[in-house]
Amino acid sequence: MRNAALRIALPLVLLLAGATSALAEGAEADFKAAYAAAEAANKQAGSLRNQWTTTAATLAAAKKAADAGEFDKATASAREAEALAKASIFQATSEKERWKDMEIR
Amino acid sequence: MKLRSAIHLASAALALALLALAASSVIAADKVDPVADAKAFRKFFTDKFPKVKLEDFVNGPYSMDEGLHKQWEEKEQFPPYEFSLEMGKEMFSKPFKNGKSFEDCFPNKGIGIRQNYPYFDEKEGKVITLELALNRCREANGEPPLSYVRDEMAALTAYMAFTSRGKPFDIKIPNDPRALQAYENGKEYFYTRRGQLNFSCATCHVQSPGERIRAEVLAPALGILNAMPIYRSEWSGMGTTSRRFTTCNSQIRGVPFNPQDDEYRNVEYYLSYVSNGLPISGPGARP
Amino acid sequence: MTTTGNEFPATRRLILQGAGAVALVGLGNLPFLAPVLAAANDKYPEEAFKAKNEADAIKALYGKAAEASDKVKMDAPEIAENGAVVPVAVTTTLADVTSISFLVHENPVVLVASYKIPAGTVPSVANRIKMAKTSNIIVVVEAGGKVYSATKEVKVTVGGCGG
Amino acid sequence: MASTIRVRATSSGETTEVQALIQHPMDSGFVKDAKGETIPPHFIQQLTFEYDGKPVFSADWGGGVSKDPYVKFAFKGGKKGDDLKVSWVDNKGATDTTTAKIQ
Repeated sequence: MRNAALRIALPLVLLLAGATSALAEGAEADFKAAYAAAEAANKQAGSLRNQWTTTAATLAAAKKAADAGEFDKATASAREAEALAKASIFQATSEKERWKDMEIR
Repeated sequence: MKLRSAIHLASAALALALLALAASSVIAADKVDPVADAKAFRKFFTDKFPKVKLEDFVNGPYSMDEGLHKQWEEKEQFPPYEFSLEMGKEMFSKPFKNGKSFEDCFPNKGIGIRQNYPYFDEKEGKVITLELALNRCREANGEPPLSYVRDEMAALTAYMAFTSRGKPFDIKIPNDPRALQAYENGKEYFYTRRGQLNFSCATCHVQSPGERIRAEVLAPALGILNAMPIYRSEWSGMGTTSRRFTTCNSQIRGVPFNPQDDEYRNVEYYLSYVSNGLPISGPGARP
Repeated sequence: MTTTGNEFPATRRLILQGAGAVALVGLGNLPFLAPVLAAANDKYPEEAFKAKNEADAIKALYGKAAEASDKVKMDAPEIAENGAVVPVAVTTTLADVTSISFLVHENPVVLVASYKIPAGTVPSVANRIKMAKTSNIIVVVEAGGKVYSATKEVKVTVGGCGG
Repeated sequence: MASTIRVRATSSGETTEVQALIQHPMDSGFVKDAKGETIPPHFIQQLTFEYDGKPVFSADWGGGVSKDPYVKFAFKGGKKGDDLKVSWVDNKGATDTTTAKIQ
């Protein structure tokens, strides 16, 4: 009985352990990808001389969550940072022409 | 949600921009004409605030609000920038290690010349602000540069402004395409929306002067630099033009540039030029 | 970026130098300073500055409660341009004024300043005070052994893209 | 180096109006710095104006008085050219004193 139980339980445990670590690795990889994308977008915003403070703050929050092992939260923050950076790029690009609408003439 | 508010702002701004576009019926004016700009700029403000005398625009929010004006008069009885002014006066003539002083770097020993800055240096092809000139003077004499946003720099410019009070801004654009370009770049910077709040300099200081943003009455862009540097109660201390620009940027959630980067020098050039003729009133005291 | 710092290093330096200067001539200064401060007041009213509400502070200062009087005139803004610097002045037509004090209801320390008015000094004071938030300002005048007050609300709002 | 005290005393013949501005942080002890640490209290506690050997005005201050404090008052008498002595002491025991000429 005991042996049989072990025989079933052990592989199960191994399997589970393997699955969670694979999951964790997947989450970390997701985070890394999301963070890299956000950083790249923010860098582009920087080359357009139009970074937002909120992008930097959200990137920092992502890094902090990742350091604490909370990869889901970190990935969400990184994606938000990327969206912010992209919005700042959009702003910089569209303002290249639109600023003239504001001008006093 | 931060992002959502950004999108809201962006769409609101877009709507505004479309409105503006429709209203101004798209005047095609690609030729840079600083003289016409300055005239239109001044007219915009004098039309918007017919009761404010032209020379009073240099007093910023105090020219727009009676309650504030009274508090200002009380402050000016013994203005909070007095200590800074005194420190600046002392620093200005104090010899560097090599025996020279700031006096040796400026025409007329630095007295009564604030209204000529910034100027366009045709040799270098760039705009030279007073703050930059002060640090260059130090470096030319083997002294380390001062922080552009701290008290010592504010004290020096306070003293230089004080000795120039009442003199009208006299910014020149030499006949050099690079000067015109610097001016135009400054203008673009002034009107370009940035930061997550999607504000340009003009959003606050052209469209809304005299109005309160949260509690503060916004200063009109016309004459805004004439009062620099300023003692702000908000800061409990003095601030240079550099400090004003960088904090404006972070307040609208934009990452500020380094003080005296091209953008800031150019926008100072533009803003000073369109305030030509208005008197230097610095150092100023502001809420 | 260090653009939003509130410090004013010059202040500190000046004060330290002031203190140093006093220390250098220390002995020479003491006989002069001590009698001035002693004659002026003798004692700093610690208790009044610890009071949590204006009634306690007034009691600690004057030993009695204040009554409202329209002979105490306060000049303060409706809206303070900044809570850090609120100009407030008081003047009175009351005779034999011996003291004038300023209190702010919502401040963590309600008593802000208390002035002694010797005979021959005009019963009128202007100063600049801090207010933590919108609050009543209470000015108290001690005259002829009685204590009078006037109250005014001043709105305080801070922040934003101003200046 | 300059004094921490600036005084303007002007005689109108009958009265002398006095304005003073003092350079002092006046930290109340309730404010936090950029790092979130409380700035310890540091404020002037007593300020005295003396004319002709007698105090004409004196202040007891708490941390609720503004940074770089300002005060204005007036006293009867006071001749042009006479001295007005001003001194302060803060909660850390630092002190400064100056003498101004009435104008």
